[in-house]
This record gives sequence, C-alpha cells and structure tokens, in this order.
Amino acid sequence: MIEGLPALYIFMLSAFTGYEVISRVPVILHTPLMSGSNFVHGIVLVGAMIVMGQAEGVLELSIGFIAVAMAAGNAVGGYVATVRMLEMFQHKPKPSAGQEGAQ
Amino acid sequence: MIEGLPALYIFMLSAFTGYEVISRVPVILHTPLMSGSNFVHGIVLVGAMIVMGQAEGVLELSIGFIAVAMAAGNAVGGYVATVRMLEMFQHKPKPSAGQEGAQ
Amino acid sequence: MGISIVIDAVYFVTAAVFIIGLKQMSSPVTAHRGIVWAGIAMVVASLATFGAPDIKLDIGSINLQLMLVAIILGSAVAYITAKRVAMTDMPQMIAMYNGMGGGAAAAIAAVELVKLSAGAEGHGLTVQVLAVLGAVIGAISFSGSAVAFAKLQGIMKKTMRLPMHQIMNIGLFLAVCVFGYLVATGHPVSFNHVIIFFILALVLGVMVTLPIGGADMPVVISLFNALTGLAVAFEGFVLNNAAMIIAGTVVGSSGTLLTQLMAKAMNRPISNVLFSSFGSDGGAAAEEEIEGSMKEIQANDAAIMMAYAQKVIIVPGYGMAVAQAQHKLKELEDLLEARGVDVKYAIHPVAGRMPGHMNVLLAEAGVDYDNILDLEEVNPEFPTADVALVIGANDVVNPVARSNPESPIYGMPILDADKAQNVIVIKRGKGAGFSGIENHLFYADNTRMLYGDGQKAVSELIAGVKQL
Amino acid sequence: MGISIVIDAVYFVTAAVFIIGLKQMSSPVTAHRGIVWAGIAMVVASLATFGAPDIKLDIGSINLQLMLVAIILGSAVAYITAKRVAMTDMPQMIAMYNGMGGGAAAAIAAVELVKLSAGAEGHGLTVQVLAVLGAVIGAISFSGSAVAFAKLQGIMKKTMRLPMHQIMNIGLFLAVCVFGYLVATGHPVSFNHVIIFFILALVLGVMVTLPIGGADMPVVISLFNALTGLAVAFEGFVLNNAAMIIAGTVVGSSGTLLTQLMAKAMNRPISNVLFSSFGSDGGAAAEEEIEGSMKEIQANDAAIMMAYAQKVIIVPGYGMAVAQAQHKLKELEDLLEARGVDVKYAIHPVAGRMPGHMNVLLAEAGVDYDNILDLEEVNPEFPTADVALVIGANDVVNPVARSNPESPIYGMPILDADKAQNVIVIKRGKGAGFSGIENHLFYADNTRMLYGDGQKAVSELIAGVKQL
Ligand SMILES: NC(=O)c1ccc[n+]([C@@H]2O[C@H](COP(=O)([O-])OP(=O)(O)OC[C@H]3O[C@@H](n4cnc5c(N)ncnc54)[C@H](OP(=O)(O)O)[C@@H]3O)[C@@H](O)[C@H]2O)c1
Ligand SMILES: NC(=O)c1ccc[n+]([C@@H]2O[C@H](COP(=O)([O-])OP(=O)(O)OC[C@H]3O[C@@H](n4cnc5c(N)ncnc54)[C@H](OP(=O)(O)O)[C@@H]3O)[C@@H](O)[C@H]2O)c1
Repeated sequence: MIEGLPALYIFMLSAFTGYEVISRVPVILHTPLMSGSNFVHGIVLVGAMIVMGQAEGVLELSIGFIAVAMAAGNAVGGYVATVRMLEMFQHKPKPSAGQEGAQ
Repeated sequence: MIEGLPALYIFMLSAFTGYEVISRVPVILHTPLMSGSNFVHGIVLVGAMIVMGQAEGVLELSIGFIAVAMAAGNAVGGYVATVRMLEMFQHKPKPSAGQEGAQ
Repeated sequence: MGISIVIDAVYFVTAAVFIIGLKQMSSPVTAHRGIVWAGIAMVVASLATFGAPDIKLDIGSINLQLMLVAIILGSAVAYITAKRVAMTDMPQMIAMYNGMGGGAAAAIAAVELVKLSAGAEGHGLTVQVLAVLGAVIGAISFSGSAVAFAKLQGIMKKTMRLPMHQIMNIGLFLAVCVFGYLVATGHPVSFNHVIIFFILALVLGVMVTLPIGGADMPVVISLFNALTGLAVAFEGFVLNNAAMIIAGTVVGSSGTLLTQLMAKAMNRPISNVLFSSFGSDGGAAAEEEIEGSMKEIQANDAAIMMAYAQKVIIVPGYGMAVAQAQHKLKELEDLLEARGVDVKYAIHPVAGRMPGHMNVLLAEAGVDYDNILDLEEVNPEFPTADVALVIGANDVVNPVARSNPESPIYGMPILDADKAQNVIVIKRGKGAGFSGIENHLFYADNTRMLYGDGQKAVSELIAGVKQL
Repeated sequence: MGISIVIDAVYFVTAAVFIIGLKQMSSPVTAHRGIVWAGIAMVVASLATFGAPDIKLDIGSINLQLMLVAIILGSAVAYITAKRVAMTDMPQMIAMYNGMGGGAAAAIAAVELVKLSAGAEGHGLTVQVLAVLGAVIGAISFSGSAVAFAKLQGIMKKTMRLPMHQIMNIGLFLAVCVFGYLVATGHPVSFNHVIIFFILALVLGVMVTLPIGGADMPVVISLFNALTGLAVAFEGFVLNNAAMIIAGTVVGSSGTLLTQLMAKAMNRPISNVLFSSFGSDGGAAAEEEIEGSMKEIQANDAAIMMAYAQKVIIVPGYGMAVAQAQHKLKELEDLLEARGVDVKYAIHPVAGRMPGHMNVLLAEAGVDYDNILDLEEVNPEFPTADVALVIGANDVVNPVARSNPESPIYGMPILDADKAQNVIVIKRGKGAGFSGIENHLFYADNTRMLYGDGQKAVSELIAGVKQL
C-alpha cells in the first residue's frame, strides 16, 4: 500500500517533522527526550507481532519470539524509564528521602 | 499514485511540518514570511498548466487560460514582493534616498 | 515512464526545497537565501511540467500557445506591479497575488467540474469532494482577497456592514454547502449547479470580508493565504500532484499558525477580527476623564532639547509611514550622533499597519539594524532616556493599555515612552490612532506636542539642530 | 476489509499522537503529558495488531501462545528493571531498551531473510534492500548498545583499543557491505550468507563502541537511538506498516538532531566522540605551570562562612551524583535559607555524566525549580556571591577553558565560580575530572578545599551550621 513515490514522500516529511519537532529542547530535557524517543521506536513491537503471527517452523518462530520479547522490552522499559525521569521535573516538592528506586 | 492512506499520511505530515517549520518566526518577519508562503502556493501554476494542457473546447481553454495566468501572477508577484521585502533586511546600509519603488 | 520518473523526482525535490526555504525564511539571516532557493525550485518544477506525459503540448497546439501567452501575461503584470509598488503598499499586493492563487485553484476545479458536467468519467467520489472543497476555499480566498486589496488600496473606503450581515452570511454559507454537495455528489454534474455554486462561493468571500476594517487586513490576508494553500493542496489531490499537495498543505498549516501569531501580536483574537469591527465596542464608553492638557512645543525648542540630550529614543508609528518620514529621521539621527547623542529606535511589534512595517521602512532608509530595538529590549531603557521622540505613533504608546481594564487595547504590551524624561510627540492634530481612543500620554506633564506632518516636522528639527 | 480499515486508522492516529507526544516531551511543562499520550497510543496500536488480517492468531495457535509469552516476558523484565534502577543508572538502561529495539528490528529482518532463503517469494529488490539496511543498522545498534550498557554498568571497565583498531573497523565495514549486497540481491538468498552477514554486523557494532570512553556514552547512546529509529522505519517499509515507518523516521531524524545537540553541549564534535578517546590528545602536553597551592579548610569554618553569607551559589557536579549528596544539599539549603541566606544552584549543561543529570537529582531531592539556574542566568551572579560551594564538580568550573587555547576543554562555556568572593570545593582528594586535566580554580587565592566524600562533607557542614 505504501510504496514507491508516496513512501519516499512519507519518509522525507517524517524526517522534517522529527527534526523540527524537537529543535527547541532545553538541555535538561535531553536525557528524558532521548528516553522518550527510545520508547517511540518501541512501535517495532507491532512489526514483531506481525512477523511472529506469520512465522512458520521452529527457526522463524524462535527468531520471532526473540523479536517480540525484545520489542516489548523496548516499549515497556522505554515508557517506565521516561515517566520516572519526567516525574522528577514535576514541580511539587517531594519528601527528601526514601525515593523509590533512588539509593 | 498518491491515493487513499498514503495521501492522508502525506497530508498529516505536511501539516505538522508546515506548523513546526515556522514556529519561531520573529514578529518583524511576519509580513515577509506571509509573502514567502504566498509565493510557495504559486506552485498551483503546475496544476494550472496540467489542466490547460488537457483542456478541450473553448470553455475549458478559457478557464484554463485564466487559471494559468493567475497562477503565474501568484508565483511571480509573490517572488518579487518577497525578495524586495527581504532585501530591506539585509544589513548593509543603503543610500538614503531614491530607492527603487519607494516613494 | 522515463520522463515521468524525472518529473516525479523534480516535484519531490521541489517539495523538499519549499520546506527548507520556508524554514530559512523564518530567520532574518537566512531569509533571503530561502526565497531564492524556493524560486529556483519553482522555475524548475514549471519547466518540468511542460514535459508531463499526460498533457498534449505539441508545438503549434492551441493549448501550448495559449498557455505561453497566459504565463507571459500573468508574469509580466505581476512582475511590473510588484517591482513598482511602494513598500508601504505591499500588504495589498500580497493580497492580490494570493487571490490570484486562490482563483487559479478554483479555476482548476472549475475545469474538472465542467468536464464532469460534459459527461467525462470521474475519478470517484473522494476526488470529486476534494475538488469541490478546493473550489469553495479557492473562490472565497479569491474574492475575499480582492475586497482586501480594494480596501487597502483605498478603492473601497468604508467598512460595510449590511443589516443582518451575519445572518445573511450564515444563509450564504448554507447555500454554498447545499450546492457544493450537489456538485460533489452529482453524476453527471449539472452545469447550472456548477455555475451557481461558484457564484455563491465568490459572493460569500466578498460578504465575509466587507465588514472587516482596513487595519485588520494583514490578519485577514494571512488567513486567506493559508486558505489558498489548502485549496491548492486539495486540487493537488485531484490532479495527483505531490508538489501541490505538500506545498499547499505546508502553507495551509504554517499560514494558520502565522495568522494566529499575527493576531496575537495585535492582541486581537481572530474571531474578533472576523466577526466584529474594532472600536465599535468599548471605545467611547470606557473613556475616562483626562487630567492635564496638551502642551505645544516649537520645532526649534525641541531641536535644542534633543541636541543636548545624552540619549534619545525615537518611537515611530503609522503616521511616520504615512508621512514617509524615515529618510528624514535617518538624517536627524546622523546629525544627533555626530553631536555625541546616543540615538535608538523603539519598534513596537504592531506599530504601523503590518507586522514589520517600521522595520522595513527604517531598513529602507539605511538605519543600522543594531540601533533598532524591540519592545522587550527598549522598555528598560526609557527611564534613562532624556527624550522620547514619538512620531506618528499613538496606540503603541498609550499608557491606558497598562492601566484601564475597560479600554479596548487593555493588555496589549506598550512602549513605555511616558517613562522618559521628556516626551516629544509629532502628529498633525488631534487625530486618534487605529483604535480610536484618547491617549493619556499626550496630556502628561512631561509631554510636548509638535504639530505638523511627520516629514515636515522632522525637517524642521533637522534645520533646528543644524543651526546650533 | 472492515477490520483492516480500523487497523489502518489506529496506526494513523498512533503516528500522529507519537509526533505530538515527542513535541510535548521537548518542553518541561508538557513533557509528562506527552509520554502518557504516546504510551496510550502504543497500547492501542499493539492491541489492534492482534486483529491484523494477514496473521494467523487463532486461539490456541502456537504463534499466539508464544507471542503472548514473549510479550509478557519482555514487558516484565523491562518493567522491573526500569522501576528498580537508580536514577543515576538511567543512561545504561536507556541503552539496553534501545538495543532491544534495534535487535527486534534486526530480528524482523532476519525472519524475512530466512523466509527468502527458504525459497519464499520476495517483494522485490527495493524491499529486500531495505530489509538488509534495517538489519545492519538494527544489529549494530543492538550490539553497540550492549557494549555501552556494559561499560556504564561497570561490567566492562576499560576503553579497549586494539592495535590498528580503525583499520580493522574499516575492513569489517567493507565485509558487512559485501555480505549485505549478497543478501540483498540474492534470489534465492543463501542461508549461510544471512548468518555471516548478521554476525559481521553484530561484531561491527561491538568494535565501533569498544574504544569509546564511558563518559562519552550518552552521546553514543543517543546515536544508537537514532539508528534504531531508522532500522524500525526500514523494517516498516518491508512490512508495509505506516506507524513503524513514521515513528521510526521521526525518531531517526529527531535522534540525530538530539545527538548533535548533546555533543554540542559538551563541546565535542561527534566525530571526536566516535573516533578518538577523550584526553588521549592534548592533556598533559598542554599543561601550564600552576601558581599558588591548594589550601584546606575545615568543615566548621566553611559552615560559618556560609551561615553568615548573604548569597551562596552551589555548584554540583559529577562527584555529587556519585556521593548521592543531593538530599543533604537540600537540607543544607533549608538551614541556610532559614538564616536568611539566599541560596541558588548553578547547573552547567554537561555537569555530571548525562545531560540534565544534576537537574534530575536536585529535583529528586525536592529542590525548588526556581532556585536552579542555568549557565547564562547564573554567571552574572557569581561576582555578587559571598560563597560558591563547588561540590564534586571539576571540569565545569575550570577557568582554563576560558584562558588556555591548548587545553582540551578550551572554548567550553564554564560556570564562573572563581569570580565569587570565596570558593569552597568539596572533593575527596586530588582526583581529576572527566577530562583529566588540572584545575587552576583549586589553586586560586580565594579557594579553600574541603576534602571528603560529598555526602559526608555536606553532613559536616550541616552539623556546623546547626551549632551556630
Ligand atoms: N502592525 C500591524 O500589523 C497592524 C495591523 C493592523 C492594525 N494595527 C494596529 O495599528 C495600530 C498601530 O499603532 P501606531 O501607534 O503605529 O499608529 P496609530 O495608533 O494608528 O496612530 C497613528 C497616529 O499617527 C498620526 N498621523 C497620521 N498621519 C500622520 C502624518 N502624516 N504625520 C504625522 N502624524 C500622522 C495620527 O494622528 P493625527 O491624525 O493627529 O496626525 C495617529 O494618531 C495599533 O492599534 C495596532 O493594533 C497594526
Ligand atoms: N553531562 C553529560 O552529558 C556528560 C556526558 C559525558 C561527559 N561529560 C563530561 O563530564 C564532565 C562533567 O564535569 P563535572 O564538573 O560535573 O565533573 P568532573 O569534571 O568529572 O569532576 C568530578 C569531580 O568530582 C570529584 N568526586 C568524585 N567522586 C566524589 C565523591 N564521592 N565525593 C566528592 N567528590 C567526588 C572528583 O574528584 P576526587 O576524585 O578528588 O573526589 C572529580 O574531580 C565534563 O567534562 C563533561 O564534558 C558530561
């Protein structure tokens, strides 16, 4: 469905969009944003699921399994990490000790 | 060629791109930028030429003629106006009288 | 196949270059480069189109001949007018060229619809709907821009508001929808419906624009600009032309944002601009008693004041543009600077009648970019200025915007000229500014009025300084 | 048809929401909302995929069962690790999740290529080439991220630079190209080629990352992140999945920009990061003689100095993160503020080991956003500060960056802590900073060294202030 010229156009426009969308990010958000975009390419999960759904035979099933597991890890890990980092930037002051996950 | 879903994607991405690309324009450039984007949709000339090239009969030819003439006016006028305005922003000081076109 | 790949590639690159060009146009440093790139792309795309495989442009065909005539005609008229027109008349020229683009998009749709009404095979419902949408939008942009042009050019003087104007507009809009529906879904399309549909759309464009005041026009023109972009994009879908789709959509969305930014800089919501004329509300009702009186000063005295000042800030406004006083101002600046006076210009974002109006004029006169300060930069400097010279500016220095919540300009950030040691105001008389309200600054203790046309008054100041 | 339209619509909306989400994530105010939106879109897209028409997921099919197991397994591991890990260890976790994404993209390509090698019908050359490109990029991102993780986690201590490392890398790269070409153009594809191709790509990822120092890792991780995006986009073309294409490309391009921005903030060109390890050049050679000596101060004296100051600026650095002293710092701040001292934090953009490192830690300790100033804001304030408390920072306050053109950090903007009335530096000993060069600030007349682990030293300061 998305082939040839339209595919090229979509690729070009997506590239412009990606570039422009983050062109004003303040330095303190670099790491959370990196984490956030890391989450976004977790959409590879959808592709992994499709491949897994079409897999036939042990080899394909095994690779598909790895693909799905890793993609899910990308998506879930990316999400949780991003949310945790961004929660730090929320303005309300917090109790100063015993933060979950902080040593 | 560009139909259905890909067309929608191209539309969406173009809209994002357009929005983001100019989101940091300083006030003094509002008018030149308006003029510049006015020039950009002068690309309608291409469409007018295609329609004119396919026109048959007096009515179609006449409308096509109008379309091409107006589109050319859009493109050329938009370009010249934009360039003239932007030249004002070029840093070099200019002689202070007798500017072309200024009264 | 071979040639069509080349043409596709050209359109692809054109679309990309347009985007890059627009991006560059949004920064003063790269703006000029941006428009030149976009221009080159446009030329290449047009040339490539001559080779498009699905059109018959044999040498000698009537289509080709007429097309060349049309291109030359349209280009020549646009080129000459664009070169000749004064900088201050640019907004209406933009309106005109934009209207042409909208008209072209509508005409493209018209040809397609005429073909359909003559029994040609359609490309399906979606395409027909898109053609009709593009037609409405293009036609509105065309006739609306024509009205905008007429108003700014002074051909049409007054803002016209017919009785029950809004209700008529709503009726018209519904009628356009009905006929648009008939045309979009008809197969075969009725020729008469097409005619009525276009007439209605054109009339709607006129009716919507009529009641809007001339000074709101920059916002409206920007809106029509975005609409033309959208119309072009829709016709691009009809013609399956990616360059049109992308360029049109990009302009549609960036133009919408630009319209918002412009309206915001003027502190006017877009809905206000479109549906209520300025000053008709508020205004007189909110007027307070003004204390003090307007005190006149002679040009010679004003010249002395400025010549012996350490720091002078010049605040130009619409009146300076009307009087074309920028070259004289530059002369005055040079004289003062030769005497060691520190001279700066303070530019309010909406001084004049279009964004950047003052900057364009001062740049034309050769004023140094570094001496032109914008609102945020200059406001802290007024308290240390000996003289603020307000020339043809009114609303943008009206302190009521800070103090009176009932004033129609309340909340607009203003230039704090009133905080300077002395204020000299050049204007012709008691004429009000764009918003039509009184200006308390003119009655302040430290303000002196220097009456006269802007250009004449500055010439007198120059003469005065020279005598010293 | 019906279901496939729904799924297409879901993917469409997902792509749009991702873009909006990323946009929101680039501003502190909307960032949280952005990730939540993106998260919802991701869940919906994944659920919709279960209904995709071209996959066989009947209840009870082995594919469905294994898929569910894989999803649960991957999610659970990622969820638990991401929840448990300390804030300071986030960069390596991002590397890990990113590597997983790259691995998934490569695995998708692997399945397609295995199918082709088993004689399945291909989708044409273009698709095969894209699959291979995505495979290389994904594999490099996978193994490279694994190395990055190992380094940051301390599993792999040293930067490893084999003899003729660059030349070997070039050789490897060429080999990957050759086998990539064979796989991309082969029909049928040889299974052995596929295996060799993947092994080579994985080794290349490791080899490229090995010589890069642990502290340059944030930039490298960001680069791999962009690469994974690109790999996902390419596999999206292979699977004809618009959500993957758009999300992947958007991350690819925004990630590239982000990598540049990060490198720029650290004043290191990306080529430097990738091809030469920091400090191996310049460093010792450029060292100047240092005048003066390091003068120690006791915690009690330092506490008195701060308690009776009017304005204290705290400059945290990597050492504060290592010592996890942020909570103690906040306590100290509260004590000082209770005594009327004006306390501010000065954050250098690359203080610590990842951008925003200090902000994250201070925010965690509950420091008020408004008291955290960045470089441009705070530098004019140092001359009016009575005390600058430098805790575990070194390079970011090294005046040599301003003065010595031969220093490897020359040109990096620094915090002007040396301009404060008094400077107190907390560090454990004579350990150098990330760049490995001497710091003249420590030898300045107005600088006093407070030796000790960051957390302990601040605790002593707190005790000191409490005694007063
Ligand atoms: N910049 C934009 O994009 C834009 C667009 C639309 C609307 N506006 C609005 O326009 C206004 C701009 O404010 P402004 O302060 O620049 O202008 P203004 O408020 O319109 O005031 C102009 C003043 O100039 C005087 N004047 C006119 N002709 C003159 C001449 N030949 N010589 C000397 N003085 C002359 C007039 O008084 P006399 O008649 O007594 O001489 C008048 O008071 C704002 O309200 C803004 O919202 C701006
Ligand atoms: N932010 C980023 O994204 C990023 C990424 C990569 C690289 N970098 C680089 O990292 C550097 C950051 O500069 P910086 O000033 O923050 O740190 P730094 O220059 O690395 O200096 C850290 C200092 O902290 C001291 N320290 C270590 N552990 C300590 C502890 N437990 N208690 C007290 N002090 C301790 C060390 O001295 P002792 O051993 O004597 O205690 C050392 O001098 C820059 O060169 C930057 O370019 C930054």
